[in-house]
Amino acid sequence: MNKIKSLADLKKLQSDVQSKIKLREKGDHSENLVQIKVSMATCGIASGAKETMTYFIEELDHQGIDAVITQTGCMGYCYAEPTIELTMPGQPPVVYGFVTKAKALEIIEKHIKLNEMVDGIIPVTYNSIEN
Amino acid sequence: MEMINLTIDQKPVVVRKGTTVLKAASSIGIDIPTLCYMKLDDMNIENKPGGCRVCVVEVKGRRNLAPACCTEATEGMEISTHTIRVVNARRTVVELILSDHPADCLICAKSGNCELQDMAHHLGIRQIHYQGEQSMYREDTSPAIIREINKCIMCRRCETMCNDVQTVGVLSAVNRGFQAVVAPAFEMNLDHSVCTYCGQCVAVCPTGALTEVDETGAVIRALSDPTKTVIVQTAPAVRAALGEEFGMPAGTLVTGKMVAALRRLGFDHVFDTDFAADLTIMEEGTELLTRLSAYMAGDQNVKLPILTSCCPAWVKFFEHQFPEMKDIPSTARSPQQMFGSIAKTYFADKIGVKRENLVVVSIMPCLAKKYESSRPEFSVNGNPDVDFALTTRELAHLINLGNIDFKSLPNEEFDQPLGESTGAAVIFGTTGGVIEAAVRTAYEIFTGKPLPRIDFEELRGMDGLRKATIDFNGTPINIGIAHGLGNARKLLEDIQAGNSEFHAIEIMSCPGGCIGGGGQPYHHGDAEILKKRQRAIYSEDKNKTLRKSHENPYITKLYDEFLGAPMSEKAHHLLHTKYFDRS
Amino acid sequence: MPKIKLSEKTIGLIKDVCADFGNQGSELINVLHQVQGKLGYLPAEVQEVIAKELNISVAKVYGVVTFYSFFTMIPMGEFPISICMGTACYVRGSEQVLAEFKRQLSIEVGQSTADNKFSLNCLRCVGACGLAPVVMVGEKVYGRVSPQMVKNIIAEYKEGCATESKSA
Amino acid sequence: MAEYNMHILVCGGTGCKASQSELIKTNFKTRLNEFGLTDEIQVVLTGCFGFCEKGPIVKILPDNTFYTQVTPEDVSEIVEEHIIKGRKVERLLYKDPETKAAIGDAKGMDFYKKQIRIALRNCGFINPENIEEYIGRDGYAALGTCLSEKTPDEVIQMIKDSGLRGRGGGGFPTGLKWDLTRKSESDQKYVVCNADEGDPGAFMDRSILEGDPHSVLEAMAICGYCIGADKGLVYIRAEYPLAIERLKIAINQAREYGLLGNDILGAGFNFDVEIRYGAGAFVCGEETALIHSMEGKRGEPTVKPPFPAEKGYNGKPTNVNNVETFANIPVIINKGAEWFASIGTANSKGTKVFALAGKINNVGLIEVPMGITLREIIYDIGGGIKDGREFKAVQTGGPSGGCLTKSFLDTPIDYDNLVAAGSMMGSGGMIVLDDTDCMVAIAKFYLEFTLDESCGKCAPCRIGNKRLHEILEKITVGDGKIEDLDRLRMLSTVIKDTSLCGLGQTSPNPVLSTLDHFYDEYLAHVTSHKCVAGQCKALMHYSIDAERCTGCTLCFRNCPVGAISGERRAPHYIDQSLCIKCGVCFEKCKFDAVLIA
Repeated sequence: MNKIKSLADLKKLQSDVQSKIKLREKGDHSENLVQIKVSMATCGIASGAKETMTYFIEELDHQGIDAVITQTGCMGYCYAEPTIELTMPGQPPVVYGFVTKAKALEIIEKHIKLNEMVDGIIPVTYNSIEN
Repeated sequence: MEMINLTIDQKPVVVRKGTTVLKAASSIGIDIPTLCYMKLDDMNIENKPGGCRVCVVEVKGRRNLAPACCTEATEGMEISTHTIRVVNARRTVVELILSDHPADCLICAKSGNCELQDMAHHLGIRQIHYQGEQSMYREDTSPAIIREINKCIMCRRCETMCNDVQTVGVLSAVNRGFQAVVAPAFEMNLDHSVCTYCGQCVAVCPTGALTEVDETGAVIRALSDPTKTVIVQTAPAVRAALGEEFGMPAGTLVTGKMVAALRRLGFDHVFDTDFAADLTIMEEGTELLTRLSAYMAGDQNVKLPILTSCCPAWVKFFEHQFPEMKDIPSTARSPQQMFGSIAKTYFADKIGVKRENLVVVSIMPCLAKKYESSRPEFSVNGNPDVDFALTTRELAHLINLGNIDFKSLPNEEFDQPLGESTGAAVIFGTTGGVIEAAVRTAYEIFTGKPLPRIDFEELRGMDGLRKATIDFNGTPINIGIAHGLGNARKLLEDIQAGNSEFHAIEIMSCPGGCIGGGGQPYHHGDAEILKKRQRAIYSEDKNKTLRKSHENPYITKLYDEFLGAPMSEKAHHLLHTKYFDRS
Repeated sequence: MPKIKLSEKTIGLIKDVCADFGNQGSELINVLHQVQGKLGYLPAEVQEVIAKELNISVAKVYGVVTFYSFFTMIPMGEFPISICMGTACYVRGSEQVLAEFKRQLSIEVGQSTADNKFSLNCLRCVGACGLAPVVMVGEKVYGRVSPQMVKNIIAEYKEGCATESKSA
Repeated sequence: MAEYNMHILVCGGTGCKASQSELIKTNFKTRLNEFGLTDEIQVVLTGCFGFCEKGPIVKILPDNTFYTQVTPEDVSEIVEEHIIKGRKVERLLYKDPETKAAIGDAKGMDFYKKQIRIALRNCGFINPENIEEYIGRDGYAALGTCLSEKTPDEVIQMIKDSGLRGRGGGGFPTGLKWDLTRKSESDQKYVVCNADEGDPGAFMDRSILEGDPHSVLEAMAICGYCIGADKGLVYIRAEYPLAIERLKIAINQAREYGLLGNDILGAGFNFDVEIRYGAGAFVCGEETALIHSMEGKRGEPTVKPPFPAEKGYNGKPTNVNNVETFANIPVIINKGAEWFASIGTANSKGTKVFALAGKINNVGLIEVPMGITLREIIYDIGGGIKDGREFKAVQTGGPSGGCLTKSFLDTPIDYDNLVAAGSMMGSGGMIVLDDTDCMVAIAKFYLEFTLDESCGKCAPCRIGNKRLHEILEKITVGDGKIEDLDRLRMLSTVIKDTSLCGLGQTSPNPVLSTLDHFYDEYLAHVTSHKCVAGQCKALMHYSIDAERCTGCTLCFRNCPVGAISGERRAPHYIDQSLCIKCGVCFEKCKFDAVLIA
């Protein structure tokens, strides 16, 4: 480690390391953030949910959008995997099916950035295990 | 000088910045009682832990009461010293102290001289409302000092003396809370410690926690034993303080009355340690001159400076703390021991009494003298040269037991041959005196000329460390003086480091020298008393016809008849000693 | 207190610690911490060496040792038992737990059992107030201790082999 | 560098560590490794979460899942269910004490809802052994701002404007203290952090040092810059091994990063920090005693003035603040004095950390805004009284404080109100008492503590507290007389008025406060020799109801002193002369046949 020799050095290091713990900060303000839950049960993983999740994490970070991306259990739409649940701040959650990378990008560009719903919404028929 | 205006009990007072509330009050005649506080003015001795809380006063605007002894006066302060809140607090605090104090005033060694007893009386305490567990510690008896620390009130004066003033470091506060007390390491006995028995802890103890070993009983037994010849010697400082025990003002010289009292008590011969002091000068002065001459002749091995060796506490101090320097002090015994040695040889022969039947009692201002007389090298076949060393205070007890009205006694003279002395001997009682006496003699012997003046004012005073250069007819002799072992330590450390500029150094353990000894009437923190005693000593010197030790005719006679010459083989045997590594 | 003779090695160790702190009297507390850490306790003879090395009076060293409850002049048992007497533990019954330990071991606070296996001490809050009352045996923490559990805790160490058990 | 998409935070505070939280962390790592997830999921041992009652705590982010009382054995299930399958492990979730419903998101917990975490902002959030995580949370930014943009006087003015007062007990305005030390002229000055937390039942300072040591170091450096000191000392209890360890790591890291040492951030400012160890003396929380202790002496206080700001460590001007006070400083600089001053009451700004303990459901460490009521703390955050018993009082301020009764439940808590109520803020211990706590015994408990911890220097504290304790002892064993109650009050007043230091000046507070609020209880002890709380054993009388006793011999077999006799299947009998009132028979009896009077 090189010594921090000035305030500018400190600020640089700060912005470098901030992302490391950003995830924790997000947890504290999740209600103000975009939340994406990726269904990650066996069927989901088999259908590429893991790649979808990674894509969301990387792309949103790349675009500088603060979002909480977590995995969740089977949502019961095994036919439509990978499925995600998207919650925009202050709005009810929406579930998308068949979320490939392309679909994911569309969701980001349209729904998350412009708040326009895109195709592929599955009617919600369950209650989340979280209250 | 910034001045501070305040009011105490509504009286306005102006004091210098830095003055305590206690002092400010006393300057306008308000005596706030104190217990743990002690300050010997101009001697750099102060104890103010702020621990007893007896001197608390009310300060307007302050949440709690303030200790007057360590609260500085500030501008506009309004102090009340005897509101009901203050009086109640003060009395409660003293009651609390009493509740953890053995109530054996009637038979306590300190009764009548106890500051706690006085305080209880002063505050009119008639009942102790708080009773409970009392501290229980082991009593400790050493050759000189008794520690009965159930009576310790944690004033910390002894700790201050032992550490800050004397740098002996035997006593420290130990434990904490209710168990806290001042004690030696591991609460061991003093005689296992490096205690010098200087007795300064006893001199300042407000209660009976620290007292001297009382040997008056043994002396009375000896006096009543028809087979014994009992003789007594009195140290120079005793005569300048004994009167205080009988209500006479400090600084009253009572030499003649003291002699009369001793005679009435039944001592067969009343002699003077001053005689032995003159003898000491002959030996020590000769030793100084021998070393000095050798040094000037270019002898590199000679040890200089020479240090005086009259003070037994100082001897024990360097034996423990500077054993590698034990060949620097003079080998001359102290006057007490020279006296004992001569008494039990020369004098015993003279009066035809066997050594075993001659009892030598000394009256000393000192506690270490009790220890010194018990040192094995100062006895012959188990018979000590000095049998009992009593303190000035013990002598006062004896006089009381003898139903003697001290004040109305006539003045009487010492007996001969061991009662004659010069002015040089009497000043042994104060700091600077021994070295001045030595200079008076050494000068005349060294130069072969009579002294142009006898009084060496430059060697006198109360500063803890003093130095002066005396012109020995063209040879400058550098003299150092220290009283208080802490000051002595500084000079010793200089010698150790090879930085000492002195040819001769006088060291006395007690502040002020023997006039402030641990066996003297209690000064209760009043430094004026010591100064008055000092003045009395110098006035006795001034009034003497003979003021140089070598002019004492009986000393000359002693050498002629018995010892031969100073530093002769016989003198060596009887008047000199050696020191031990006690580290 | 019986006199003990320190080995040259022990004396050397103490001297090294003192030297590490520059033989400064003002470092006394640090020195005592280190030496007690190495020797387990601070007997008189050890304090004498420290006093000499730091050039302070042994009375002052003893005064400091007896002032701070962390320092001990008595060797601790093989398994030092400490009962937390913080307020949180007190109101949840640590006094009864202490009484039970005293009864079971037949020793008072600050003492060791005759076989030197156990010693008993109280300590101030260890900060595990959620587990009150708390007892520590060596480094191990026992939480929510009741007087009934005391016997079993002691038994764990009595056989000579301290079995791992759940602490809370 | 790889970024983790999930963080598992395991509490590494002393309480949770005592419950094997380190093993929990190890197990997580092992299990994640088995699933090949170590690159995606980070496991962090953090400082205290505060919710000690339900420790060990494991928090999973970003979904904010809060698992309580996790054992090392539970780890597999959490990994397999939550991490792999995304299903929360319901049985480990915190349950709302009233609705019994599991709460998945920590934000939904009442315990955290009313807290504002400033001093504890990073505790349970960052890895205290990693300086970069601290820097990522604005760490050392405040120091940077001060060094490059503000003069010392400006910073001091900011601290003054923020209204921050010392969190160690006295509540002295921090900015003013800094200013005094700044104005003392000297070639050498010191910044001292008092981490000798000794209040039994308070552990906030330890938690901060364990959870966020850099915030204290940063604040000390800021203080050094303001007062003109280049040396800092942390005086910490030797009984806090974990805090010491983390502090050492933090100091080394800060030196390595150039945030301690010479020419910090190129601003020409030098500052370094050393650790000094306390050795178990409560009185060393008092600044002058602390300073003597750091100098290698007995920790005896000395009369003030002179204050440490003029003559402190080694006789040089010294600024002493406690850990929590320091922890607030960087936030004040970063967020502004106004922001800080907007929290709290008129004369008490910001937040205060309390260690909530005793007869309360949620024991733990909380940080709340000044001005919050006791009711909110006890019932909302603390989850109410344990076992559904009745609230009796809450003791604040430890051995220097007093008791607040029901009537104070709605008083806003701040420095002044607590003093007005006969207690004090102290370092922030808050011990909740219920109807089974005897107030005389509580007063005695604190006195015992003071007695043990008094340095013995001044007479009123050394002897007075002993006598106070003896009177209380008399009362609790039934030998008290009514005049003893007046005696208690008189003596207490004098001890407060005359003691040398803060320890003695406040030691009678527990007595005075209980006398004020629970006089009837005292009276019952001395007049009818009754302890209503049933705690003073000597006043208890155990007997066996012959009607109910079945003669099962259980009490007989369990009595430690053989005071119970009786034939099998016949009523038993307690010999009162032998009974030591240990209560075992009462606990053992299955038929409620043992009566207590």
